[in-house]
Amino acid sequence: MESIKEIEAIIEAVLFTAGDPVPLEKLSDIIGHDKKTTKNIMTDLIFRYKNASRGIMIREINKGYQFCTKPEYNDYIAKLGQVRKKQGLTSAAYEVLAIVAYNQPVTKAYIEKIRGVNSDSALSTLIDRNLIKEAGRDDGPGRPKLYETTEEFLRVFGFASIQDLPVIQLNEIQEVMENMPLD
Amino acid sequence: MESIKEIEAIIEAVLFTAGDPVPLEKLSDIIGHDKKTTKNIMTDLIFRYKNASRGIMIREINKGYQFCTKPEYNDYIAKLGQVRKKQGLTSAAYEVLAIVAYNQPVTKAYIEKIRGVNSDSALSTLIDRNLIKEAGRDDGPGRPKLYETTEEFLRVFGFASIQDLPVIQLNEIQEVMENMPLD
Amino acid sequence: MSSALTNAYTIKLDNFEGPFDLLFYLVEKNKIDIYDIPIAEITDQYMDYLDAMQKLDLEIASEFLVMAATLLHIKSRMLLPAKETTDEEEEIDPREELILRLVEYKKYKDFSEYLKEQEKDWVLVHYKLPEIIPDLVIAEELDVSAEVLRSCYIRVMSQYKGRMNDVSKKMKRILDREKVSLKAKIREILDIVGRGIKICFSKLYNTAYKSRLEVATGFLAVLEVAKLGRARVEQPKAFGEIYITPRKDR
Repeated sequence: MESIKEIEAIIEAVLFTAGDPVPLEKLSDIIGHDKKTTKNIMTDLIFRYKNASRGIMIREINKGYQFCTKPEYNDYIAKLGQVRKKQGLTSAAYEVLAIVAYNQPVTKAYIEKIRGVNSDSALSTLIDRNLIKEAGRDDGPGRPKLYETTEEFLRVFGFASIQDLPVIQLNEIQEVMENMPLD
Repeated sequence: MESIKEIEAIIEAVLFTAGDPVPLEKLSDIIGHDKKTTKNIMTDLIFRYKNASRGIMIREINKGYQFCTKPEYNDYIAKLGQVRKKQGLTSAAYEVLAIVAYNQPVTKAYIEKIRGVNSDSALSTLIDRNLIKEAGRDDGPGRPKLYETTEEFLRVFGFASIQDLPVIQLNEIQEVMENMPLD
Repeated sequence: MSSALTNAYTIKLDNFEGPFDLLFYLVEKNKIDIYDIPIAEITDQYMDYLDAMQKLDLEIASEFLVMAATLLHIKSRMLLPAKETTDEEEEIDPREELILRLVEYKKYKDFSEYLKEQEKDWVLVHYKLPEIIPDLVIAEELDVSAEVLRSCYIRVMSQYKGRMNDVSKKMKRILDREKVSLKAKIREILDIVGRGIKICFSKLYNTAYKSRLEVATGFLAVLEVAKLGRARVEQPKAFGEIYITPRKDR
């Protein structure tokens, strides 16, 4: 008969490999002790893993046992993930941002009317980057979502408020237009 | 700064989650110590896991670290009923694997020169089993494909790295082989 | 003959991996020093094996036949008396290349046995599947400026206005084309009178089915055609019907 230390090592090996919860019944079968004894061993083990300076602990789930990491180490574990850098803004995203900034709150339909192209992906990029956000719904037919710029937008561009946006004279738009070939 | 016990708990949590070998570099990044210190911590940990009455141990694979169960608990783990039995390799596949392991990266022509027999099917079995993989192309005429062993090879055969392979004397042979035309 | 066959059957009719595998088996079976192979004996045994295979109708891979030829060649060279050699040219043992290749092969064969042993130990060790770890996304600080935003807005609005303008220009062009042209009306009337048809103005241009502009232009065209002397225009009653008669003499 194995010593208690040996049994605990077996349990560690078994729970480690299983990944999923191992039912009490199965575990007692594997270590060759009755369910009551196994439960006592597990209760003791759960307590000891919890209090020892260990990275993993045992969770009791649905009359089974499973290893999991202790929540306090989540930040370290997160570093295992692939590090992905968010790209800068595409010119499409810049355009949508400019339209939202100067016309907020504004619907997607308005943005697309100005740009003449579908702007879904640019919009979601901007929301993802926390530069614009939803701002309720328009009263018009279909009650479309409205978008406005965020605090992050002000921070990134260095504006104190939306009133800080650089002024655009109507004739500026005209001028550019006159210099543009029309067909 | 974390205590050594705390660091060890972090390492346990990280290695547990990763499943695959965690490169030394990544680990030292996560715990915030230089590579040398991390290596020392790991060497110590490997020793202590091995000698403590624990079900799992740490393996060094390809300059990374990975948890695995201790071999003596195989019978208990088998009772979980989730370990798939892998089909053994043919003698031909073992031979090809031996030749690749010692000469990597290596072409099929070289392997066949040593074995004196076509090795296509053994090669493809080994690739299927993820024990060898393509490793670019040789500069020679026809730019033939090169093969090398994988991390899985190290894992399955218990090597820490390719440098860990037992030394076999090939010097005298090498010369002869080099002077032989590879037709 | 019978001894050859007997010998052949003492060889396990196994699947040898290749000619080296078979040769190697013969060397081991005969407890021969690999560096001093009795080539005649080994060649005979090798041939016996191929013979046995043939009798059993087993397919013999070409590699085995190539090795057979090599062995026979070496055997014949061994039988020849050694040529007189110059001082520089040392006598080369005809077996050398074969032996070295066999030794080389043996080393990998040994290592593959070692791999099998290692595998037996390490198959007892188990791993845990990796957990799914979400990507750590680091947002780069955006390189933006108010000025870029401003010029971007000017550009996108200008393009929009340009597009709108473009649309209204097209509309104008379509309307222009729709406009009733006096020349076209004159041509229309000349065409009718040219065919010598007398016609009432009201049949040609009537506000019931033509626009006012068209009727007015049509009237001007009729006057123009009369001025040209191609038709006579009569209106017997004030506000009455206008008759257009072709003038053939012209």
